[in-house]
Amino acid sequence: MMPLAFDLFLCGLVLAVAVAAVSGRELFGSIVFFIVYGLLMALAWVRLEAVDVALTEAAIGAGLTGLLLVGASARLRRLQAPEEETGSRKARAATAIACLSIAGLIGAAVLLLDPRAPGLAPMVDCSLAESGVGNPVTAVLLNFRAYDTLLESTVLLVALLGVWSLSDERSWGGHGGLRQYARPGGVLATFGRTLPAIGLIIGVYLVWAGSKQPGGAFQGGTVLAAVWLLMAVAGVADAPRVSNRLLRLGLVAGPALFLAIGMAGAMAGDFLRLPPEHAGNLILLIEAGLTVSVAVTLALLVVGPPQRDLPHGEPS
Amino acid sequence: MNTWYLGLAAILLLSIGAALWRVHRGPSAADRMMGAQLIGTGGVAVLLLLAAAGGPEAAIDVALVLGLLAAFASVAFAKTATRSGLGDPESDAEP
Amino acid sequence: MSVLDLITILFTGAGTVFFIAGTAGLLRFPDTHSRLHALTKADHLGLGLIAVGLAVQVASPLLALKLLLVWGLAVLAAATTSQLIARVALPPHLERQKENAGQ
Amino acid sequence: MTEMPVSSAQLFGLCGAALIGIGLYGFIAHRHLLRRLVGFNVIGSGVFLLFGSTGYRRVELGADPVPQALVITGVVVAVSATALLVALIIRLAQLTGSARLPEESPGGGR
Repeated sequence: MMPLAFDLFLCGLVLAVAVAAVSGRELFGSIVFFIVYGLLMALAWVRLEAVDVALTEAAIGAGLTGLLLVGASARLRRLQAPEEETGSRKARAATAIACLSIAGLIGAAVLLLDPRAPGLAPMVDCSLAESGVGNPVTAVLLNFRAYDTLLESTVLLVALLGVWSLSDERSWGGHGGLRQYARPGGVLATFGRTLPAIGLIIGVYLVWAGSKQPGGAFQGGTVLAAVWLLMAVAGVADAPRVSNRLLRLGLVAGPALFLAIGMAGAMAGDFLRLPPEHAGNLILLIEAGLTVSVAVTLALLVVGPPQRDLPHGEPS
Repeated sequence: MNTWYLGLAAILLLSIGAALWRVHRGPSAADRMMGAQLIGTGGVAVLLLLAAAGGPEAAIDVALVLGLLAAFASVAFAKTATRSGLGDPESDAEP
Repeated sequence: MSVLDLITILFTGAGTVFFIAGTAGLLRFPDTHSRLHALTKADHLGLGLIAVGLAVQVASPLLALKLLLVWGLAVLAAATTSQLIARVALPPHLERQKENAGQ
Repeated sequence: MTEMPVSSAQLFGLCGAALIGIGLYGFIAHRHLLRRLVGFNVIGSGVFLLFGSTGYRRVELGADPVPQALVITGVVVAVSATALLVALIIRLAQLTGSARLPEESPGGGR
């Protein structure tokens, strides 16, 4: 009884926060609610025993999304983009009713699902021994459905190209984002120097743990990206120039390594098939590459298009 | 023991729900951010309790990640409150 | 019930009480800075007591260390953000003291 | 748990369905593109939660790893799409001075 009551309460909280995030009158409040929403989602995933997802959600929701949206709302305010509210009361009511009925239909579909369906868990368990890792989620990500993961890492790169293509011509080759400042010896600078060491350990730990227990390249990479962003924000390290060779190598290392191993499999007969006797080591190798690429790509995505370094750092 | 942990976790959720009111009301952006900060710490505590209450042990790792990143949104917010958006709220000197 | 269980119940219960007190302060106190004062109690003491209460129960010392690391991170985060938020929320007539205080 | 009128999996599934509706409302009802982006993300996480809950129907078998893996992929792709959209919105605001689509601005765009 108690667990169900807890879940019921958690769901209620999630829904309340979601409503506040989409319907609040003020943009900043809505963004803060969305950050809280990410945190509650991480709790929900833990309740569903999907700790791998919870780790991803925690790292992205609490770290990256907050940084991204808070920064975006401030820049829009500086650009004096007016914040207005809109739509007649009637139109909003009609929209609400339509959305409510869609949610109702999907909810009915949820209740119609066979509650005893075993899903794919037994199948994964059967083949887990030959996947090379002990964490079934990592096995699915990097072995059984490696296709998805390979394409996903490519999607990240494409998104980054999209962001970079928004810089104007004169800024091309500049630093991602503008140079940040922190008072030397101040709280911000101290925080920016203390936390990265711990963050580095936690990020690497998550990747290393990912073969046996929840964790992996995406979780670890996201944590590392967030730590790097913190260093940039605290003025400890400038974001590198986008023309930096080493940076570009980091961006493609993971997908390239992944693809190379996949092609080697193709030579042996089957694209992306990992031979069971080497699977464990190969997965570790791919994960190491992916961690670097995911970390660098996500960090640069959040930093935004390259900017010309302005003499006084005033945003254009 | 599990019931005790889960009960405490539920009480903490309740207090998170109450803190939402401060995020909603503000009045200043700093107030909203403080509400989010308290909710973040509360979430970490709930995760620790869930791990203890027979939940997945790796929930502690989630708490670890949340704790690590707990200050990020507030730091970003403090930055944006400076004149150029790139400075340090502790100092008027700008880059 | 063993002594350890009693300690756990005592510590986790007290931690929760601090959380509730912190939330009540956040809701009831009249201005931003006094609310901040309430908030840091929950961060430091609330989570700390809960972490200690749970740490005496776990089997491996590594896990206990992890619990304390979680608390340490929260303290670091709370100390940093409360300082930064306090600066941001500084009323305009105190703005000029910033430079002096910053030295 | 099986004697309960709803299981935890169904509960979170219903929650996901409601989130899709809430997010859709935010996506349609707002003109400000950043607000729409928040709505878009709520829809996405609703879909993820619904999908993830289907993998938790047989608790005794453990959580199904396949939906989990796909959701992890989805969450990371969603954040990269969000970052791209944020960059687009800021660029639009730099060019037009408004964070709305030109055809939805009061003056019909500048």
